[in-house]
Amino acid sequence: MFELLGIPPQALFGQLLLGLINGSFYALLSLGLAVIFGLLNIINFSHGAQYMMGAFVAWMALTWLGIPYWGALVIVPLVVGATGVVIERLMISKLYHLDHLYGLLLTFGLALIIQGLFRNQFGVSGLPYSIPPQLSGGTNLGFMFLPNYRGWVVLASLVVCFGTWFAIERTRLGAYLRAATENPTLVGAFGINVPRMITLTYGFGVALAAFAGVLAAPIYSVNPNMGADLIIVVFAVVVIGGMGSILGAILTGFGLGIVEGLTKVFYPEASSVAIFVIMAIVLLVKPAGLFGRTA
Amino acid sequence: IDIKLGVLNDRSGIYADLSGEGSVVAARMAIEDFEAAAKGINVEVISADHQNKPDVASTIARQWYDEEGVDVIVDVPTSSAALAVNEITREKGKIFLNSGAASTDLTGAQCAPGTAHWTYDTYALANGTGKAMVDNGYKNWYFLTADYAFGHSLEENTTAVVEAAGGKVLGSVRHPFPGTDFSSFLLQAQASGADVIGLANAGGDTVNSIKQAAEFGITQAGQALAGLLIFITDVHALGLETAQGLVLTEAFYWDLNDDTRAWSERFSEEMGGSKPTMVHAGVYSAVLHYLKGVEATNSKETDAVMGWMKSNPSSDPVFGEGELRADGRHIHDMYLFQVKAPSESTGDWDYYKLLATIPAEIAFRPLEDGGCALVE
Amino acid sequence: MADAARKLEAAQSALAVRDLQAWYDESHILHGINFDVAPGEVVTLLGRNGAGKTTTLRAIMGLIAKRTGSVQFEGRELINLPARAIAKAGIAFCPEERGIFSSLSVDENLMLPPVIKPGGLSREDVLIMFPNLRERLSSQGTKLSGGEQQMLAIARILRTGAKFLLLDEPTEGLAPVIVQQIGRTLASLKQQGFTIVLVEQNFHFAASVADRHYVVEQGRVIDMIPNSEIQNNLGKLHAYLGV
Amino acid sequence: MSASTETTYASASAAMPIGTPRHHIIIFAGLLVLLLIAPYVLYPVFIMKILCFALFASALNLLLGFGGLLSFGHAAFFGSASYVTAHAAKVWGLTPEVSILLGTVAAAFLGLVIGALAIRRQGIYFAMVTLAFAQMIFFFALQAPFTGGEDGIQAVPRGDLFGFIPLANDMTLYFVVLAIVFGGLLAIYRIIHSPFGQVLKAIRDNEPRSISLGYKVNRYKLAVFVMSATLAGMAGATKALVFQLASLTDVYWSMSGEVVLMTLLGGMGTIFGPFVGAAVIVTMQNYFASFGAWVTVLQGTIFVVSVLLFREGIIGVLSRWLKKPL
Amino acid sequence: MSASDTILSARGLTKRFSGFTAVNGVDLDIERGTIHALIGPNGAGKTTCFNLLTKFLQPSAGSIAFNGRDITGLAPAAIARLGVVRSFQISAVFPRMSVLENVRIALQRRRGDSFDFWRNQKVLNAYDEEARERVEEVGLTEFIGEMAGELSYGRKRALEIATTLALEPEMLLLDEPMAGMAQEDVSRISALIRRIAAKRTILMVEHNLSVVADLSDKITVLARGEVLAEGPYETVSKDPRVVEAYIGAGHG
Ligand SMILES: Nc1ncnc2c1ncn2[C@@H]1O[C@H](COP(=O)(O)OP(=O)(O)OP(=O)(O)O)[C@@H](O)[C@H]1O
Ligand SMILES: Nc1ncnc2c1ncn2[C@@H]1O[C@H](COP(=O)(O)OP(=O)(O)OP(=O)(O)O)[C@@H](O)[C@H]1O
Ligand SMILES: [Mg+2]
Ligand SMILES: [Mg+2]
Repeated sequence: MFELLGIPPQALFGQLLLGLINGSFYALLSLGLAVIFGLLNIINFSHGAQYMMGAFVAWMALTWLGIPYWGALVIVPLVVGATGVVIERLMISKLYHLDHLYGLLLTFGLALIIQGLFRNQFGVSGLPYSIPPQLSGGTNLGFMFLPNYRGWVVLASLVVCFGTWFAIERTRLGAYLRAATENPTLVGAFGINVPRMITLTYGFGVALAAFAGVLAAPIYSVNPNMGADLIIVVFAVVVIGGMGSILGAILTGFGLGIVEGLTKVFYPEASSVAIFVIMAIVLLVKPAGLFGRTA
Repeated sequence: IDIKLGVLNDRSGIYADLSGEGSVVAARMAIEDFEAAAKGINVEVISADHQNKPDVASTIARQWYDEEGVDVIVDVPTSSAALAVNEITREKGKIFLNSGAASTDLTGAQCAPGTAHWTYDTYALANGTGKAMVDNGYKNWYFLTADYAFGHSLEENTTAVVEAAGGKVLGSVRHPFPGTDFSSFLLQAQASGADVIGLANAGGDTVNSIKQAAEFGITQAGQALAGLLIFITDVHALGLETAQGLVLTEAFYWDLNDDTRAWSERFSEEMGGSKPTMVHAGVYSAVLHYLKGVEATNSKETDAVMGWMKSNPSSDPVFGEGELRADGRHIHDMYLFQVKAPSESTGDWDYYKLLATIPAEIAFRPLEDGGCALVE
Repeated sequence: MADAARKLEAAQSALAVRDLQAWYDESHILHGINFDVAPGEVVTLLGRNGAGKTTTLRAIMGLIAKRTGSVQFEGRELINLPARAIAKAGIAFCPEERGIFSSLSVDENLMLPPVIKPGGLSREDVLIMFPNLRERLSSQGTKLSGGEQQMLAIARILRTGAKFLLLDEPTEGLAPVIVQQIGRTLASLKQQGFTIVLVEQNFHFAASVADRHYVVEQGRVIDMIPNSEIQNNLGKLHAYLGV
Repeated sequence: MSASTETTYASASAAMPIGTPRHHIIIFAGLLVLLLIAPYVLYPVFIMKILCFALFASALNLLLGFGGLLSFGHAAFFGSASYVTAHAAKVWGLTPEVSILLGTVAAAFLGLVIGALAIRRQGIYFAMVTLAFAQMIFFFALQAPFTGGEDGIQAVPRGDLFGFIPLANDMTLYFVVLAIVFGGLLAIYRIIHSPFGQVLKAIRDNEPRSISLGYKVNRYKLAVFVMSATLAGMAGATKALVFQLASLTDVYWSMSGEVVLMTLLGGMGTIFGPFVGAAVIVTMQNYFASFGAWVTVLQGTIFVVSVLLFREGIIGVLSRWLKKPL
Repeated sequence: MSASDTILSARGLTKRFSGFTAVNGVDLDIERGTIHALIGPNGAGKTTCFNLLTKFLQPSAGSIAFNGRDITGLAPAAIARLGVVRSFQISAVFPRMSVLENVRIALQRRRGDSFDFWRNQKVLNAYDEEARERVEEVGLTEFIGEMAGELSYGRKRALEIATTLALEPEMLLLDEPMAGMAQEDVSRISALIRRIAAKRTILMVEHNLSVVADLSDKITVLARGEVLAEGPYETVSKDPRVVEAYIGAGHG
């Protein structure tokens, strides 16, 4: 039996699969970020905080209202997405005619506020949220023990990613959105309600983050800081994929999950830097990102 | 005598629950119980958030000593922040009663005349958990280590203890700090075939490692998890379902005896129901002993008060009998606990069962091994 | 003009603009534009650079935030409506800077403006009119040459079914053959009942398609010359435009 | 959004006569007098902190406000310089001026390397590349043996300036820091108002056009990047001596965010804005240190409010009222 | 034709964009001191040619020589330094700089790359007078202190030409200099171009045929990326292929 750098192939498969699972979180999060950046030109720095909100709202729904996981999966994105709509209407909509920088700074500020409020309310040790009974336990795949829940995460993420990609790249609505990114005034002059469309898009992007948050709640501790550092990694994914490219964000999300998974085996010390190294290389070789369009 | 006491700790970050406002409450309780005011000692308590950053901690400490007239700084979790405060304290000739930090350097290479390290340190944790586990038959270890100095030293300390006790270390994997997903590392640990996976990390990293170990069925498959730095608040966050079976070392548990129960009851009332951690207990114990020193010497001079504190045994409801050594290390009994299964727990915060008591004399690093310049 | 007569005239017009004023931030650009367009008519706005022609079109279209006065379209007041409502009322706008979207392919650019009313040209009609575009349908919009972009900008609004067009310098940067072709297109659109307001620098072109010319200077309409009388007014025009 | 993107840089140009306007001289002089008196009234360490951050923010502003390049990784230069200085002073036992110089040079060198790669990209990509490199530096600092990991380099001796002026006294140190920072600010002022600065402005306005005029745009960008990195490094190096500490905070990305906040709040593209921004933020952090997580909330709120209502920043607004570039 | 007469020459210039050939084996010789017009239908490849000649695009094949020296491998800025300066089809000014500053930034080029960040910008005052003259030439004196971004379109074009001229280039490449200009400006700019052509060589793309007829010494007609015809206006404009592809029947 062959071995790759001292790792038996079974272990390697296991690690690849784990990478894919992590990749599905990256993909979901970077998808939301790419939707918002691609269509609103806003770098949504509060994405991590909104992901965290997703997990917390799921926890609240369960603890305070008794809404189980499956209900949360539907309700939480709607609720958090609605807060996104409010934020967009009240604040972000005032910034579209400005440099990208301001959107970034505003959402950076929002992230600080949201995280601070949750810390004050819930502390930082984290709260427990258990795996739904239907998905507890795991399956022995021969080369590894795959928790059923993780399998579900990959599946759910794939479905959502593909659906979003289709809506944006292959439908009329998507074309409106992309055009509105470039020149909202003109698109408005064609008779399209651009402000509403943009508001809903932001809400949708935020809902995606919240959805990822609900998916994450049973695996990671539900904690006000859970999204804080993640956001930079997810940004890197979006940049590598090519800013604004939906497909790029999805594929890169999964791909980098796998690459990161492999570095965790071969050179664990570097696994947190790997993504940035890749990003630097990609930007130098292919400035617009792997799937980006050149301006 | 007017004393200004500054509680400097994490009020917004990952250690906010185990120190934070609770430490202020504990300090106040000590002042009340001592009936300081009646004894002519007016104590003013102020507090600040050091955000676990050494630069913030050192700025605040400096300003407190220079500008605010603070006499004694208390708590300071996070080793880097504690070491920073330690330096400023040395420079300004004041007193620093540390409860929250883990670094043995505070009573080793960096020990300072005004510094007392009260509750625990990495040596005590490694010693407690490492030795006890090996004695219980868990001989082969594999470490999951946070890739930074703290993780490394925790791993080293434990390795030494494990090997001295006749165990063996099969390997270790270093994970980035901070991390979120540990499944990959856990699988590597599982593949090593070790009896026990030692978690040489802290805070959210530890919580997530344990959570995911349960998810991947690692504990069910027969490997044990040893948390090298775990607080009751972490167990609370994990829930018993996930945390059950975990072995850990602490200096204090609210349900140890009548004294601790009574004290914790009062603490809980002030803190909206949550039970005190060993860090809170340490703050109480340290402040109490300090106030006794002030009263006895009728002064707040560092040399006088520290001298008294070091030459008189401490005694309080939380740690029982103890002693402050020449190097600044406060020694007291430590306890090895195992987290209960949900079925064994009878109520909120009923989390631990006591496996062993580690006597004060052997719980901490021997005085002569630390390399502290204060020890002749 | 008496108020009553004005109202009457406004009622018969496709578009009646009265005392239209507009500002960019603090600077007052339009100082009271007045003009009418009858149904089925082609009128031009002529004037020097910076006279306010583009601003007038943008103000009609609701693209300038600060504007006052009255813009009546088919008897309906538009001055306070947002741009999208104005578009839905049936006015289509082709901007000076073309506004081709780089993140959309040529085809997507072409199909972008939603159909407001039935009766617009079909995609096929448009491609016959502008054969250059057919070859490059799958290119990125802004990869087209300058002139091709101009064609695309005109082509796409012909699809919407709007019968009232605002065209800002549609011949700029186009080869003479294409200019002539656009001239024929405008003529045929007119035949089909389109009403067109055209901003033009190319005076010859303007003269070849328009019924009437309004002269704009410093944010005001200062004269109106019917195309039929243009020969008699050449001197005056030259003075206005500095030819 | 592209068609109508505008950036609110307080416009310091149109009517501005060439040469140094008188009111600038007056403000600089006033500021100096104020700073000379300040340590007798306020806590000197606190003012030194403000000074270091003022220089840091001004360095960022040179790149952002005048070069049009948003670096989201400036902490890398600030932090590395403070590590190098701390190491030089503590381990090698060098004198403070040499240590600071070494730190500054290290930052300049790092700026050259990172800059050379980053300036090849524009806009948001530029910001992201700088952020990515800064993250790499952060992880390096976390793991490299000489940085002391999360403990940082502590107890850095302040030493004797030129070998014979002891700096242990806060007051003595204060005037040294003042000299460094003020010198840095003047240098920035001169850079902005030099022929070089004029070309920078052109590049920020319209890059292809600048190329077509024959300017080697990338060299200008690199030059201003290195200058900014150097000055940021100087700030970090000085800070290491003041607090006798170099730590991970100085290289963490939130530090990069904080310095952007200072610049924004004060008014980017203004000359005195970053100073004011730094003073406000540092003061705020100082006073609200005991409010726990509310500090974060407050800081976030300031971000949001200044982006929404106060885009030109404090000095930017002032500059508009007075109709004078400040 | 002696070699010294040809200031710029291109041989076999070709540019392919993924599968689409925009410029195909174009040979071009520009004589010193002439105004040479490049015309052709939309999408013929004129702008692309400009981009190739100034190296804003990398040719897929072919070579370019300036003053007998091969410049195919040079960078855009280097070509500008040699004295070949272009204008853009979409107007290119520095929007947040005043009209005067716009021109001065070009004059400042004479100092070489000014990395002198330690010097006071007063040294630039030396250029003010000349800058004023340039601004005067294009009739923008009235707007000299205004921000370039706030000028109307036609005035931006005029400013751009003034800026370009300030470089005193040996050779100018003008891409549709009259596009979007009102009649009065067209005449003024025409006169200006004629005046500057006395000392320089000009290659321009223009759709305004009367301007082309009026100004150019020689015309190259491009169509579908290839040279269709070349010669003086009289001959070219009578060429039936040119009439069909470009001028059209209706033009008198
Ligand atoms: N965005 C703007 N901000 C401020 N002023 C503007 C803006 N756009 C145009 N202007 C000014 O408004 C006036 C009218 O401009 P407008 O574009 O309407 O002229 P125009 O008649 O279309 O000229 P042209 O023939 O050059 O296109 C000009 O003086 C111009 O400088
Ligand atoms: N970057 C590019 N990628 C793909 N195709 C391009 C690119 N640039 C130009 N083209 C194509 O090359 C052809 C020639 O374009 P070019 O801009 O040179 O035309 P032009 O002669 O300047 O036309 P106009 O007179 O309309 O400005 C066009 O069909 C255009 O679509
Ligand atoms: Mg116009
Ligand atoms: Mg062209």
